[in-house]
Amino acid sequence: MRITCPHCGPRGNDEFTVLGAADPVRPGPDAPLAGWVAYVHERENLRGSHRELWHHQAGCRAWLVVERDTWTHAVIAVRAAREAEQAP
Amino acid sequence: MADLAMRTPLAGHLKAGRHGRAEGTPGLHVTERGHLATAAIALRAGQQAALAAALRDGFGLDLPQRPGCAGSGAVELVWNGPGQWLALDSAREGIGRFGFARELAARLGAAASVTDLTGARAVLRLTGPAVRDTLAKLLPVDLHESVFPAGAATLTLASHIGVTLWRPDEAAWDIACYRSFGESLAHAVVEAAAEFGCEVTAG
Amino acid sequence: MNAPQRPAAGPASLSRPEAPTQRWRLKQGGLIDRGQALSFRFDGRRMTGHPGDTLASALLANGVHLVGRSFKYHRPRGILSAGPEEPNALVELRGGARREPNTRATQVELFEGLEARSQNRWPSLRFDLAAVNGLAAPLLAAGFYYKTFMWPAAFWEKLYEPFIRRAAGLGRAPGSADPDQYERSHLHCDVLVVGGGAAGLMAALAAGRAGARVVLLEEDCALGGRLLSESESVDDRPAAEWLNGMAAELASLPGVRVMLRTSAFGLLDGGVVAALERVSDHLPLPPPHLPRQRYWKIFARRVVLAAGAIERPVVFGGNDRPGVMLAGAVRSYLNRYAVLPGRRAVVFCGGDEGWRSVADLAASGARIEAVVDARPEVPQAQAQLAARLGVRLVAGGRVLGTQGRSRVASVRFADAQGREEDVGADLLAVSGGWNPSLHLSCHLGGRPRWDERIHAFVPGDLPPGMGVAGAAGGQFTTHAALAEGAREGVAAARDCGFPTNGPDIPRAEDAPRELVPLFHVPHGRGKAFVDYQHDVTDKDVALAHREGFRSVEHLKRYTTLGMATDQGKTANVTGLAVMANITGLGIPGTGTTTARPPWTPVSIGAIAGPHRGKRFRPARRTPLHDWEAAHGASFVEVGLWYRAQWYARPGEAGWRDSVDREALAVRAGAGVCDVSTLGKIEVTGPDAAALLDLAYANSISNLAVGRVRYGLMLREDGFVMDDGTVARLAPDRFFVTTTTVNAGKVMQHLEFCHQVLRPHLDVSLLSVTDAWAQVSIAGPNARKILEAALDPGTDLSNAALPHMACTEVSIGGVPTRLYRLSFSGELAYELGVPADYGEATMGLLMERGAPFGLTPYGTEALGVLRIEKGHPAGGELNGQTTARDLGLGKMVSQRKDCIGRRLAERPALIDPMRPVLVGLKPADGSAPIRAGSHLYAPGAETHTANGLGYVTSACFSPTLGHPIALAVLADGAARVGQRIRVLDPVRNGDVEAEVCSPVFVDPEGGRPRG
Amino acid sequence: MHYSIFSLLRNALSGNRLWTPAWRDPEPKAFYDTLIVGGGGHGLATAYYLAKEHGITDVAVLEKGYIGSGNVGRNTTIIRSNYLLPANTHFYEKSLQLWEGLEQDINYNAMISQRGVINLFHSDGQRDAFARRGNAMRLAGVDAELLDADGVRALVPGMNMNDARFPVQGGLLQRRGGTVRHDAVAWGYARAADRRGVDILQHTEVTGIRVEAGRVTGVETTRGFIGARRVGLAAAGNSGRVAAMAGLRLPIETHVLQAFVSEAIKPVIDTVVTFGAGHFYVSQSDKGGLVFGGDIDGYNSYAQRGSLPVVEEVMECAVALFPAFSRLRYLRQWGGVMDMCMDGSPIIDRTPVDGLFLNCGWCYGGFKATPASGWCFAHTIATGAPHALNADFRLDRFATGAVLDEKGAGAQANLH
Ligand SMILES: Cc1cc2nc3c(=O)[nH]c(=O)nc-3n(C[C@H](O)[C@H](O)[C@H](O)COP(=O)(O)OP(=O)(O)OC[C@H]3O[C@@H](n4cnc5c(N)ncnc54)[C@H](O)[C@@H]3O)c2cc1C
Ligand SMILES: NC(=O)c1ccc[n+]([C@@H]2O[C@H](COP(=O)([O-])OP(=O)(O)OC[C@H]3O[C@@H](n4cnc5c(N)ncnc54)[C@H](O)[C@@H]3O)[C@@H](O)[C@H]2O)c1
Ligand SMILES: Cc1cc2nc3c(=O)[nH]c(=O)nc-3n(C[C@H](O)[C@H](O)[C@H](O)COP(=O)(O)O)c2cc1C
Ligand SMILES: [Zn+2]
Repeated sequence: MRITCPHCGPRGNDEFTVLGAADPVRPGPDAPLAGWVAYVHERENLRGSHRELWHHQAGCRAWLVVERDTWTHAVIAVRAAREAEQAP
Repeated sequence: MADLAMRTPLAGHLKAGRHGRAEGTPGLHVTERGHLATAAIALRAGQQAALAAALRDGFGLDLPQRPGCAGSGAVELVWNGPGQWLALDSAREGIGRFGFARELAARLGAAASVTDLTGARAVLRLTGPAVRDTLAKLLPVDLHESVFPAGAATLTLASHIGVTLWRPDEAAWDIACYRSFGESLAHAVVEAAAEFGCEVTAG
Repeated sequence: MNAPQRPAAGPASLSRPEAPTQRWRLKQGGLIDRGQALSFRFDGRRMTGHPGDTLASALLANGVHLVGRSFKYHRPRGILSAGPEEPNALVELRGGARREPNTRATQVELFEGLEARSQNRWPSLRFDLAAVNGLAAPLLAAGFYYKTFMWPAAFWEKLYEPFIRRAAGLGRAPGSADPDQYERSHLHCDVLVVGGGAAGLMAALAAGRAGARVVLLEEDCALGGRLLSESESVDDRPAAEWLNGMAAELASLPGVRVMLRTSAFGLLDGGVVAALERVSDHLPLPPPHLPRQRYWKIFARRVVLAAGAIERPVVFGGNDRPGVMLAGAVRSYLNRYAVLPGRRAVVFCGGDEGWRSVADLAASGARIEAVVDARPEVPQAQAQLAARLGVRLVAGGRVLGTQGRSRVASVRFADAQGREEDVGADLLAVSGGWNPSLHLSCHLGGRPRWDERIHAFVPGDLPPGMGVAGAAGGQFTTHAALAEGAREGVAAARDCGFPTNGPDIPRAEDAPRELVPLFHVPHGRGKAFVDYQHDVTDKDVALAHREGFRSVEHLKRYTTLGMATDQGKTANVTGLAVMANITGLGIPGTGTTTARPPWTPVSIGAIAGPHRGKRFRPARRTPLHDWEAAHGASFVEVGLWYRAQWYARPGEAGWRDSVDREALAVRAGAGVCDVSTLGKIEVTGPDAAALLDLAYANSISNLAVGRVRYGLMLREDGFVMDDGTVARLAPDRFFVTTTTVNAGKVMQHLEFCHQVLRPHLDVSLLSVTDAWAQVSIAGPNARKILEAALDPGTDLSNAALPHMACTEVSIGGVPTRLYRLSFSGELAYELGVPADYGEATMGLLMERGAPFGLTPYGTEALGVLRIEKGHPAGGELNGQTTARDLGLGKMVSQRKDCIGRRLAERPALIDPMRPVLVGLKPADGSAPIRAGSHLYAPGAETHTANGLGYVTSACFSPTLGHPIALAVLADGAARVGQRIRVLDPVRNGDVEAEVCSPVFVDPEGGRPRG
Repeated sequence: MHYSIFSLLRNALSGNRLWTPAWRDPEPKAFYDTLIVGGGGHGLATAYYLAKEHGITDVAVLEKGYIGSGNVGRNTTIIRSNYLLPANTHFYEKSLQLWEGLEQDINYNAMISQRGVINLFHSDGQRDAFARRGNAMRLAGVDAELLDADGVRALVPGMNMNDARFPVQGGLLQRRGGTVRHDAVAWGYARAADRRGVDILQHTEVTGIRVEAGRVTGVETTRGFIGARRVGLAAAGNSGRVAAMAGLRLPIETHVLQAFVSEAIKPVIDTVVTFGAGHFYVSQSDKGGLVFGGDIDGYNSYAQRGSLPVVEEVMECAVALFPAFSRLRYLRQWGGVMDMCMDGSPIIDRTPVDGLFLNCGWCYGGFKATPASGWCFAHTIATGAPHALNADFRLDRFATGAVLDEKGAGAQANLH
């Protein structure tokens, strides 16, 4: 698999580690426990286009939001997580 | 006050002399850049322009915005991730090197955080006709002139070791890793160059 | 070097006299060098061949047709093919540590001194006792083993299985470590061409001339593909001449790289092509400084698949007898290797293809006994050829069987009317059509498409970036291969930004090919093999059908069709055809199995490359490593690090002596320990404290500059992740440490917290682990030693540098950091020296510390000291413990958001009966307690449900003079002072212990503050 | 037809013409008492035990591909019960016991081979963790032995133990562990279930789950709607997708695990060996191929194939541990997609939907679980309540915190 890091260019997936789905949003500290349980554990686990968090661990060390097809393994889009989040 | 001898990261790990194929001119020359003053520069929020200006004014350096390197006199900058650079100074010596980070910090002020990394990296200088073929055995990045010209830099894995590779000029290729990995990287480089013949000179 | 050099056909007297053994060698032609003889051995018998030979061609030149035994029935087997599809001619190549089992003789280039042995036979190839299996064949039909061997149950492992295992398997693995070297390498290009036949060459030429970066891979040792084996001309020149011209031009193009002996074996996600280069396999030994093989990862923007096609055998009785050979292979042996595979031949085909062999055999002086063409109407050209050669033509015929002991002696066929007849023959050339080598087009999930025109599968939807040319796409004329190659080369170059019109297409044969489907001759004489190597017959396919294993995947798995080392290159499609015939579904309706990497088997060692033995993983060494080695340290692997474990001294009987001495030295005087491997992270920026407040369970923002705090990190699920220290060097600068093994994980986690959870924070993270040689100086004399070593003027008094404070000092002018913190429970400091000066500092400390008894200590003593103090480490931080479990519950701040706080509140994690950290000491004062033991109430039944906890760490405490341990124990606090049973059945341990506080030494904690 | 040496002989004498299909290929009925979704090992075993243990035979197994097309047909065949946590130890031990009598029970030789499973350790910390696990096993009545380096050397020849980057210090051995011929498990259960009246419906993909008033009433399939009183989900790597049809979101991610097989060679290793200093394990099949694998690829995937980094790591480990394997060749690589659970342990439970039952979360270790999983799931479906053996495999354990995290890896699916 090749992920095109927005900073470093296309790299093999051995340079990255994957955390998992990018969509779950961390609840506020006082949100009900059920929300926290869901955030940490429950996954949509899509077949098809899936947004994920990848870390360019052996490169620029950016956390990336990678949109990838879990069925074809095609990489659809890659953005730096920090920029993705900071965008207004 | 005690007088402490310094030891470069690869001292004892890089044997000077000819390795691998003994006939003909060596394909690869290796030396350690073991005496660099080294510092990390971390950009502070919103200070991009200020940092670039301070480096230009203070050192005559063009801050690489993407993977790349820049040099001016004895000072070099190598991109080391978004908002992070390695700064190297080859002019200072011995404990004088610890002044480099201090000077940087003073000149960059609020534009960046500076951390002294002197001695934290093992750095090899590679030259010779077989540099590309040697490096191809170690790392997956395209090193073709059209893609990786002088002034280019990259962060990647070489033989399972995280490295920074940059081309300060046409002839030279510098590769750095964490100091602790130095022996393994040096071994991998010399081994990969064996078929071309490899000449190691003391740095 | 790229193209075959047809050896100049000089007068015979000039070349060395032909070795008398090569009686089947043609006097002329071929791409072999008759001027040089190579001697080799097969099953001990000495023979000769020539450069340019494969082992198979050299064996045939010496009249050797019987080369192996089949998997199940141990049938005699010969050479079927001349390429990678070979199912039969598998040998053990070389010997000793270099033995290579199951090596295809058809792909082994002959070299001087080559040694090969037949395999899977006993006592000898000619007389193999296990051939009696053939008699029991009806019993041993597909899947027989699922139906028997069930009684008595215990006999399976003892009797049946060992017998089956010994009988199965082919060659023998080498008995010792592989002595050769292997390499990995990477290639980047615009256009990658797989296959150097007519199509691939044109593709490479077109793209190369356009200026693209081109790589061409050819599995064979020469360019040309089928052209090497056919008596064809290209551009009105003999094909070999044209090939030489092509090779020369490709070599002259700067952007083109041609790699011979290199197979593309897999197409992987992201378009990566994995390839294997056999650098030295054609030589007796790898030359100095060269590997045996090199594994390439190739990153190409476009791939042109020009891998050619593979001929299919036909399923008929006795089709496995040595002497039965693919018609195209016959031409390879005749034209390329100058070997006559038989003197009296029968040709069996379903189309024009086989007739080329008729012509070439005749031209080489063989007698054609008959041509059995399945077509009722044979085209005029072929009929005329038969007439001209005086060959008997059996139109609409079928071969029914073969006879002969270990080689074909006669062939039985039936004509269109069903009249049967035997003819004497020693060669039966068979052609059932060709299957495109489309494997690489399927590795990413592409499904092939059935093409009625050629009765074969062709590539279906192609993976992104791939084009197909020539026989690989089902275009079987040389002209089509050349034209499609050029077309695909042009298209690929254009896609990469190199527009071009492409080269002119050379003239070449373009005769239309006619073919009737010819897969199976039912009801023949003797066993009719579908998969030769796995001994799968047409009857097995029928049986699978009868038992309901009708889908192709069930057929494959039930009969093992296509699962041998050749992966069914010659078997899969015929197998489908036989099944499709029974079900009546037709081949497209039957479907096909999945082609997966590798295209041909790849040695495990090639992929491992140089990462083996001691170099399996890179090593990390601290700046003090050599100093430690010089001072007698034994090293232990901790993650990738080597750490000094203890320093043995003369007279010490074992490691325990050393460790006890070191630990006592710390408690009595002082010790120095290398802690450089601890993860060290510099956190800078105005929001550094805010980030650390999120990441650590306890508050960091209220830490004063110049102070250090113990920090506890949780995972988001509420369990403990890591611990360490946090030093505040400036309002916007922290220095944090992690455990050695978790350093990478913590760094990544902090980056996650920043970049993903708190992207707006202005903070930077930098690993500074390798910047510092860090040592712990611990013991009552620590301060005195430092005062003696540090540059004058440093105030180390409690007032200036209290416990849990830090400051900048210098040694020999080197800026150095000093943190007053203690893991050992003694007065202790950690000294961080820039790595370049670590070794010198160590020398200085030892010199200045000598009067105070400064003793280097290793990780074992470090472990003893921390267990004596009850500090959690590896055994306690096992990912299953919470802060509460470790007695650190109060550290989790309730006043702020931090990672892990909420889920740590889940009911099961605050259950008061959860095991918590306690200390243990042996009830009898001496019995050792071992980590991993389980805890039970004395007298309780020792089943799982009564388990109360387990021992997390244990050691002998030299300070106390008896064993101690840390454990987690249900209701632990309430049990202090009580007895507990410590069970360690895997080491026969069963002792009683007393539960105590986990802090064994200095429970008031006064010493570090002293 | 009953399988035995006699039926083999009788067939041998009559040209193997008497054999009949191993299972029928029936048309789906409009309604079944119980539907099992997924014709893998677990689904088929569940159907078998529903019929055998609970007399429930109005059952159909719905399989979208062919029987065994999922992980039961692509796993590395290892069985063992060397687990640490009591819930797992007892459950997997039940499974091992069922394996031990399986062939006679279902009249199918699945080549259960108790050749021993050894997990190597390379450090003191690993040794302590294995000791803890071995002790847990022994205290649960399961066999376990902690071997030192010499013990390991005697058991498995040909390993590089000393001159290694990570020398082998010892291993945890379970002699009753071993291998089972994977496809035979699917076929054997299918045949045995069929013989008890279960309908096995291949090429029948479930595309929807019908729920009315909080109760399941049947499933939509590619062959039409099939009604049912109870539905059990055993879709392994597709669990998340199938459960979503009933509105459930699971603590599961689907990941790919690769496996490899070498060319067949004469016997070289008699034990299942797991490396402790990298991701690699190996055994030798009866056919002679080395069957080996490593870690999951680490990213969500429904494609039954993996990528190169794992291939490389596995081969490196293979050679590091067995230097003579360097010259052997691998002939095929493939992948399977598995239901990686957030704590690495399975779920066999009811669901919030009446009549809908869930069996999932088997990660890369569910093959060995097949008999006990089927047995417990059948019990749970038949009685409406979990058996003691699967009582801890609850769906709500992530909310309560009673997680079953063998390795302490935390709530990240790809770390288990
Ligand atoms: C490479 C590999 C190696 C492994 N090695 C081992 C090992 O050595 N030991 C071990 O214990 N475990 C191992 N495992 C794990 C083990 O194979 C699985 O945990 C186990 O097989 C899962 O249960 P199953 O057999 O029921 O799954 P599967 O065989 O996957 O069955 C699930 C079935 O559900 C079907 N299905 C899915 N969706 C639908 C739908 N909508 N409609 C109808 N049918 C559907 C699928 O087609 C599939 O056939 C390994 C797994 C892999 C991939
Ligand atoms: N008459 C027929 O029915 C018939 C059938 C098939 C082929 N042909 C002849 O074959 C030729 C077709 O030319 P072509 O170029 O398409 O095929 P080719 O067979 O001539 O060349 C294909 C080349 O690809 C190489 N190769 C295959 N797989 C490889 C891999 N994975 N990695 C590296 N190399 C690999 C082979 O070694 C071979 O040299 C023509 O000469 C044609 O006449 C004829
Ligand atoms: C234990 C085991 C052993 C296998 N042995 C072989 C083998 O000897 N030859 C072979 O071609 N495939 C072998 N396979 C792999 C199968 O051919 C196939 O790749 C696998 O079952 C996955 O199916 P798929 O490739 O059709 O997707 C084996 C698979 C398993 C699970
Ligand atoms: Zn990057």
